[in-house]
Amino acid sequence: MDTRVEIAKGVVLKNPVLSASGTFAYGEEFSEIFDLSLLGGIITKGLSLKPKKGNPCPRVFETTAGMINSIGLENIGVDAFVQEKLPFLGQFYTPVIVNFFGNEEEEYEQVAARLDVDGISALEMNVSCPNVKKGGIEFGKEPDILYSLVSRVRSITRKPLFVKLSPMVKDIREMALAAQEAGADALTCANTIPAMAIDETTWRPVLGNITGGLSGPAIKPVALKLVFDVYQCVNIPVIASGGIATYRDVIQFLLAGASAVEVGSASLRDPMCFISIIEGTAAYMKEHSIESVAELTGKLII
Amino acid sequence: MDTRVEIAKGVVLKNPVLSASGTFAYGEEFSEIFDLSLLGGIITKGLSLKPKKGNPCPRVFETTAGMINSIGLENIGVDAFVQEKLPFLGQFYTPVIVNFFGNEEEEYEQVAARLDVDGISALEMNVSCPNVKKGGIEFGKEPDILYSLVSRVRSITRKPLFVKLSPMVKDIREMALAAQEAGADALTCANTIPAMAIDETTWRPVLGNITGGLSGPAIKPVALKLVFDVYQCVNIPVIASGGIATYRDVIQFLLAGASAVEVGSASLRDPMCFISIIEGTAAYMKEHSIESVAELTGKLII
Amino acid sequence: MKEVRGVVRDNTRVAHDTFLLSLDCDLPVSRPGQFVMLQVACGYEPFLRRPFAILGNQARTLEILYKIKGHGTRLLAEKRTGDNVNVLGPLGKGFSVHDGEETIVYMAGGTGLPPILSLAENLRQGILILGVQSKDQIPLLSRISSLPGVELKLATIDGSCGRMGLATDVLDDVVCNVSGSVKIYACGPKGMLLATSECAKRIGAWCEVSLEEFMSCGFGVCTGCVVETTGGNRRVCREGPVFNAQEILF
Amino acid sequence: MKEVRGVVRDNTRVAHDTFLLSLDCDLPVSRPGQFVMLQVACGYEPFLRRPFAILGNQARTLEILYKIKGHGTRLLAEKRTGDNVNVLGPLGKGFSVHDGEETIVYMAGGTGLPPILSLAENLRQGILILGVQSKDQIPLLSRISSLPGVELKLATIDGSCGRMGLATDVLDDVVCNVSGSVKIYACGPKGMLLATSECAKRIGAWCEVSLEEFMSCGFGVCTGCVVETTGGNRRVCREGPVFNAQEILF
Ligand SMILES: Cc1cc2nc3c(=O)[nH]c(=O)nc-3n(C[C@H](O)[C@H](O)[C@H](O)COP(=O)(O)OP(=O)(O)OC[C@H]3O[C@@H](n4cnc5c(N)ncnc54)[C@H](O)[C@@H]3O)c2cc1C
Ligand SMILES: Cc1cc2nc3c(=O)[nH]c(=O)nc-3n(C[C@H](O)[C@H](O)[C@H](O)COP(=O)(O)OP(=O)(O)OC[C@H]3O[C@@H](n4cnc5c(N)ncnc54)[C@H](O)[C@@H]3O)c2cc1C
Ligand SMILES: Cc1cc2nc3c(=O)[nH]c(=O)nc-3n(C[C@H](O)[C@H](O)[C@H](O)COP(=O)(O)O)c2cc1C
Ligand SMILES: Cc1cc2nc3c(=O)[nH]c(=O)nc-3n(C[C@H](O)[C@H](O)[C@H](O)COP(=O)(O)O)c2cc1C
Ligand code: FES
Ligand code: FES
Repeated sequence: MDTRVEIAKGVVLKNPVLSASGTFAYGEEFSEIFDLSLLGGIITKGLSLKPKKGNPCPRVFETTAGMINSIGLENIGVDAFVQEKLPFLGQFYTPVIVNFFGNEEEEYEQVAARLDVDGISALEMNVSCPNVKKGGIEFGKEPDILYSLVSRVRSITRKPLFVKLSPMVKDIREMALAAQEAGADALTCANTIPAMAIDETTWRPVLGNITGGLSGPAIKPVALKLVFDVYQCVNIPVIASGGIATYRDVIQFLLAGASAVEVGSASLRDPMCFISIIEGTAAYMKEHSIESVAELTGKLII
Repeated sequence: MDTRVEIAKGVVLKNPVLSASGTFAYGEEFSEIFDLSLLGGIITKGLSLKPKKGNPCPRVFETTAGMINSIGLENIGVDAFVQEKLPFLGQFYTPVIVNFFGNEEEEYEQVAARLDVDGISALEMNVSCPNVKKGGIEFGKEPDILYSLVSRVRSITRKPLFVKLSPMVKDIREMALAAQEAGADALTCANTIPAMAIDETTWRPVLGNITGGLSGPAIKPVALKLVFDVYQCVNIPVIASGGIATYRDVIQFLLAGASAVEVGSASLRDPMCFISIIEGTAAYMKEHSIESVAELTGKLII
Repeated sequence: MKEVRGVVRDNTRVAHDTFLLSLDCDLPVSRPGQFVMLQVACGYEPFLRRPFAILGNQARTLEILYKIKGHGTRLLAEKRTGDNVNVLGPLGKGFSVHDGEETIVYMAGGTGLPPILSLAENLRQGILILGVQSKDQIPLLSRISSLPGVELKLATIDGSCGRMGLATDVLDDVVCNVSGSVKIYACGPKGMLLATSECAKRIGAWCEVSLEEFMSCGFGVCTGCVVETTGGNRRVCREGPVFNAQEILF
Repeated sequence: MKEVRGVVRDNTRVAHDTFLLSLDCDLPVSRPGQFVMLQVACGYEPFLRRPFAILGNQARTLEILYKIKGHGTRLLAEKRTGDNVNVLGPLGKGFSVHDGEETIVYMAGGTGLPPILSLAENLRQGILILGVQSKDQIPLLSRISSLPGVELKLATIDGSCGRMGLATDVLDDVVCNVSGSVKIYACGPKGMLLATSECAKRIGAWCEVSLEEFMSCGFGVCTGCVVETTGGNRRVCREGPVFNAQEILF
């Protein structure tokens, strides 16, 4: 039985369980409670060209079986990451995948260029950001805008490039195909779902930023459908994200078409869940005599 | 204090709480446990031209704080409704709003035409159906397709026409504007979110139809954001749908911009919740000296 | 159908994984085969109610016999005397009244026992065939075996009690030995219902089966629980759960 | 930081809506001002853990003093001896060590008492000013008032005990009467912290405040709990919850 999975050329995960971006910071805190080398891979907080301050507080609100966040992509910036955080992550025997974003195509290119350094196994592009040059419409909403963005970044970097899709689109398959055609090596499916919360006692939005993104178990059934749809139309690996909290979720997402999964919100409530998810997945595979992750990916019986 | 709200010309609800389509059948069952005249209004199960058998079982699956359904729009057909169900509903002192759909524009027109009878206060169009003539893309996914559909139905009926939007679109404001321009009198915001469930013990989808729609408290934060977005761009009333289960939810949706709300999944688990929601809403208004629903609608403080 | 408050009087294990719940509760009169939807959680875990056959409903006491299957039934088993359980019911149509001369045969398998036991306690005549995995899974054995007018026949898969094999094996024997016509009432796993229905057809017996389907509302509004019959889709919770076996397209 | 199992030894009401929880639990050594994240639910209601200051952490016993605010703390209050509570901690940075000559003044308001009490029990010197709504809301009064080396001064809004008014009113008096320099440690509502911080500035006292923010992770990975400081955003759960008052942009 082999839990390894090659998620892009040369990027071999020892198991299909990755940390999600934005719920793992740059790995330091989690390293205090378990050995990060146990993870399939680490995806770091999204980076921009310059350090970013993020949105006003409150930035997080708990909902039924989930949470809404409007962190606003606070991060230390790509240069500080490469200098201060990357050496630390290099200690662990697990691929480091760096999530990044920009406010315009040029910023994506510039960040990607600066991430073309040793110690980074792959890049994950967050395309759920407003394109400030195009009236603020998200890059991940229109196939042609996405195609153009991914193509440009593709030509800048030789690292494997993952594109993290927005869930709230007309047809995620169009977006998946656009990203694939533009040269993406894998697709992450998907980001948080736009949402908001209102306090009926104050008549105000709960979040400082008014709206945010919904994550956690509440959205799992939606993410499962998105992965299922995307898997059927592309021929590059799909990485699932949305509500994964147990090894059973992992198996379900693999069956739907994922080659690996990201764990986000669940690890905020329960940082050790990575270990039980990884062990549970291996135990399931052993119990069912499944030799490799490929024997699960997309093997839903219809 | 007056809980009444005029949701379209001549359609006055005695309170802003409506039953949602598909979770109230044609009213008979609920009438056994409370007086339907207490409701703000009744929205009936979606009707098609001919009776429809729906999807194979299982059709319903419970998820974390919600449920997925793939009923497949089983219904008795418009003629049987008008003959067998409408007279029954006529006994109650509450507006009857009839939900309907079609597989092509012509079917929408034909159903709408047959619903131009006494005893029906308004029509609610479900546009989350595949357009069989246009390769199966949902009517509610493209502004121009929606505009054309709503315009055609608009010219067929003189009843107030509500358009129930699909949540999973690129930008719900485009859809809302298209429906408004085509002559919709109100917008229901929104239908279930596409989702699926997989049984990792059988490797099969749980639902006979493979995929379905997610509803219930899990999706409330998403629906709230959709209502908020739509309210800001239209000048016709917005009716909220998605995860409403308590009077607090009602107040939150009114503040976000709704003029009325629909209660669906929550009433499957707790049929009497209509009463507590209606009473709770009135008590809230009284306690806060709010004279009318209009003093809440869209009054979010930002 | 009414929504009423139930207060736990007693909630005791009566067999492996099986509990007998008694609720103080003012449920309207019901008939054997009808059921209730119980709200097992205060919050949304699980979100929906759970359906259970009415075992007894007399003197303001509602009796439910249930087996632990998953989260909802586990929560139910944690209820203590004095706890509240919201009850919606009675729901569905029960078994048809028996007033003929036929020999009645009851078939019960697994969680199918409660409605059948309720009917047998009501009719007080006939032969009750109960199939289970093994002896320790038989709940309320003394209550069942002391039923006046009702003869109990057991079948266990592991042979630990009664005949080794399936309830339907016993049924085949029974119908051979009965003189005169037979009326069968059955509740249990789909396979058992199918075999029972085929046996009934073969011998020309009237046969009613009580079906189980996943139920989200339980009172007929969602059409989530339909079964295909010769007359089209029928809601198990409303037109059933009891159906004439020959109408079901298994 | 470790994730450890806690087993409830005791969970008792010690004032109006306030409980003292003792857990058998192998938490690493901690310092006053640090906190833990407790998993209050088995399922997802609520989804996230809840932060609580460490009142005591000795001899494998973790002490938490908490007030019922909403669903999570209500669930916590339902825990019985022997129940499990998962604990993540110790988290954050505690109060700075005091080794000077100053007079220490502790300011505690509302749920801000536990970290302050923990510090006072540790330092065993100074003046503790506690502000509450009314007398029946003071938990552990005998424990606080018998603290060796610590003088207790009470302020109640309704005047039912101690001075009528706010804790900060008492603070103003105290600082006037102290000869020599003062060091202030405070935890409580934002308004109280702001007033305390301004008083400290006025008299040139060193002042540390412990902040409360909604926390989703509690260990620094989500940046959901940031506060603006003179040095930019700081995570309350990681760089705090204790900060030098003059750095906070209230
Ligand atoms: C009309 C009717 C009467 C019933 N009467 C009884 C009774 O008297 N005693 C008794 O022990 N059980 C009875 N059942 C079955 C009982 O409803 C289920 O065992 C229970 O709902 C399981 O809930 P859970 O949360 O523990 O399991 P879950 O965690 O929801 O599921 C565990 C397993 O049980 C299955 N299941 C869940 N819900 C249902 C359901 N509504 N119907 C069928 N299978 C389900 C699931 O598919 C899964 O395999 C009846 C069911 C119906 C439809
Ligand atoms: C570092 C830190 C230490 C704390 N120490 C203690 C302590 O020792 N004793 C104690 O009684 N309380 C303490 N609190 C506050 C305690 O965490 C909250 O009262 C608790 O989380 C409320 O949970 P709930 O589910 O009961 O309330 P909810 O239903 O979640 O909310 C009820 C109300 O409490 C507010 N609230 C909820 N969560 C938090 C939070 N994490 N921080 C601040 N406000 C919140 C909500 O905005 C709401 O107004 C501390 C908070 C922090 C940040
Ligand atoms: C607090 C928080 C911060 C996040 N930050 C980022 C980010 O910087 N970049 C990104 O691509 N996704 C970000 N996400 C999205 C997650 O990576 C993940 O895709 C999403 O939360 C759904 O997964 P989950 O349900 O497992 O949390 C963030 C999510 C949360 C909850
Ligand atoms: C079982 C079921 C059947 C439904 N049938 C219809 C329908 O026929 N037409 C329609 O427009 N919406 C239908 N819906 C959607 C609901 O009307 C409602 O918009 C949605 O469930 C979200 O609200 P809720 O979270 O309150 O359930 C159905 C929903 C459920 C759960
Ligand atoms: S469960 Fe809803 S109709 Fe039967
Ligand atoms: S609560 Fe997550 S960083 Fe502080």
